[in-house]
Amino acid sequence: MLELATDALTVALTAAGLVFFLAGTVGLIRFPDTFSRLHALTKADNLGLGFIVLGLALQAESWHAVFKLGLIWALALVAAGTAAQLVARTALRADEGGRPTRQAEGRE
Amino acid sequence: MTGWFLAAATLLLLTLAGALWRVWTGPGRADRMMAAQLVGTGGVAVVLLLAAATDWAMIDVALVLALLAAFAAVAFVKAETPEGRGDPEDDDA
Amino acid sequence: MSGTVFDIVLCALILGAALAAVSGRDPFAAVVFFVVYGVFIATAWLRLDAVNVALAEAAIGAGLTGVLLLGAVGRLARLRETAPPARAAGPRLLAALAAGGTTLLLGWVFLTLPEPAGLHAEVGANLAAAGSENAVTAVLLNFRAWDTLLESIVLLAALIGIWALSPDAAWGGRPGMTQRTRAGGVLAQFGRVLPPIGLMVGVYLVWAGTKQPGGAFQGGTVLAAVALLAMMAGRIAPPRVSAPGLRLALILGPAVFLAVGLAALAAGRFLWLPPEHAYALILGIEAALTVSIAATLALMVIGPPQEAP
Amino acid sequence: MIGSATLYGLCGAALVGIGLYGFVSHPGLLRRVLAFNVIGSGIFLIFGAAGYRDADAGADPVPQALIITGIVVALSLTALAVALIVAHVRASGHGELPEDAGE
Repeated sequence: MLELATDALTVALTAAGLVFFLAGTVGLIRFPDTFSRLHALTKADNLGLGFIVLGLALQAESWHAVFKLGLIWALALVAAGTAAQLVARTALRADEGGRPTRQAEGRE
Repeated sequence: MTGWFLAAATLLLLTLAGALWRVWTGPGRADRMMAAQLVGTGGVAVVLLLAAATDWAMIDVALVLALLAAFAAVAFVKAETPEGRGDPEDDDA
Repeated sequence: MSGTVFDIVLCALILGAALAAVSGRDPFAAVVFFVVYGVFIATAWLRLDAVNVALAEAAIGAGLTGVLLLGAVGRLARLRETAPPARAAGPRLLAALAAGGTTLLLGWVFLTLPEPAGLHAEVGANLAAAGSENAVTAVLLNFRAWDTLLESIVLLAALIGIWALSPDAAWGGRPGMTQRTRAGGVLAQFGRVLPPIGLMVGVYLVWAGTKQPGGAFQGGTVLAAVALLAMMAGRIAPPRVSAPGLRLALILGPAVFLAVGLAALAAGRFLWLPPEHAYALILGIEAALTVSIAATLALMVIGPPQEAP
Repeated sequence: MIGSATLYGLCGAALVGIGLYGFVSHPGLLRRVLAFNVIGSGIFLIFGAAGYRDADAGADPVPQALIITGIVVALSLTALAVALIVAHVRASGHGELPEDAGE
């Protein structure tokens, strides 16, 4: 009985994670400019990974695995935050400095 | 549960195909880089789901991917500064 | 069933990313596609039950390749290389036909390969005496130690080749360029937070590599990536190429490996590990190899010295 | 139903073809390095898949060990090639070889 309830919770949490990943991708495809895409993406995919981590932690076979799951989520959060901030700065500078990043660069 | 984990991993892969489309169309370098970042995070999630479906030892692969997830973005912002060695936040770079 | 669907989707993504990487017009996009391709390939190795390979591919594909190639694209753009003319349609078609033929031939060969028993049985029968419960580590450090020893020397040769490309005035200086970061900025903070965790993960992969997936190559690659991050964030400067400590770190792995092999020669056979000491010897060789692999890979990705010492 | 080994083996064969096409059809040197790496990973995939055709026995450890050394050697050769390309472009101003420049 308890196992059935945990399994159902795992399915619900991982499904929620999938929805956030889907939302992030839709934002990445549909939003009109670089900065709003950046904004949609980092929030969505980190929540998505968070829900999947939570769902899997219920199934983990040891505390060891739960610790690793938590570490993975923490690392992904730090990575996404850092990458978003730095890439946004770079896009901003490129716009001001006149180097084209908004147009496709067809150089080889 | 194995079936659900594999199905979820497959759906996740399909959403990553959308990110590949953004890498292809750009238009800016920042757009391409952020799409690659999404594939990185999505890849961590896919590996975690595979680990739950087949073998928990695979979790170490997700750990390595998460640890190195921002490295390409850091290399990118470095390469985009005027001499390739500055800091995008540095106003005199 | 759902496993097959997963495999088909993953193969499609791998092929799409590879095609975009080799045939798209924009060189920057090509490199980004290649980095993404590495993540997909690492996942494919998991489906082939090769977790050891997946670890190596993840560390190299997600960590080192991106730093190496994105840096190269930036450097080439600053050198203002001229655009090469695109190939005409005729030769491209010819190339596509030749490539398609090669694929068909390889596919046919793969499907008609005779079914051998593989080497599982031999490896399994000798695993108890090998000093490692992880069969892949046992093959690398014991059964096929020759390959691994020679490979660690190949890495050194490649690094010497890269250093040979440094301008005369820069010889003896620090590899790459002096990096700048804004104190207290996001990049500097990231370079402070991540290296301790990365150090832990790298050492864990080496330490655990005799019992579960991992080993000197995987751990060494993670350590190299972490060192590169610390350098890009301005936390540490790469040592001068003439520094004795650096030279020692580079040859430590091959030297220890060779010394163990020669000591075994005295007992009868080159590179033979006596079963009662095999575990300790493998751990010792792996520790030394990890130092050398991490140092060599990090320095290779930075490139030759550019500035006068 | 097709097994994983068959699928990834054929995927590896296709990767060799894709890499070969890119290597021949693109004069850009950096692009050729990417194509070379795609060929390499295709070969690794064929090799690894051939060692996993008996799924009950698991993956054969010997191909795995050889592939790991192969991946690391491929990276080191890529780094050497990148350093050579940068030196070539610095000296000549061209991102391709002289025989490919005028076509």
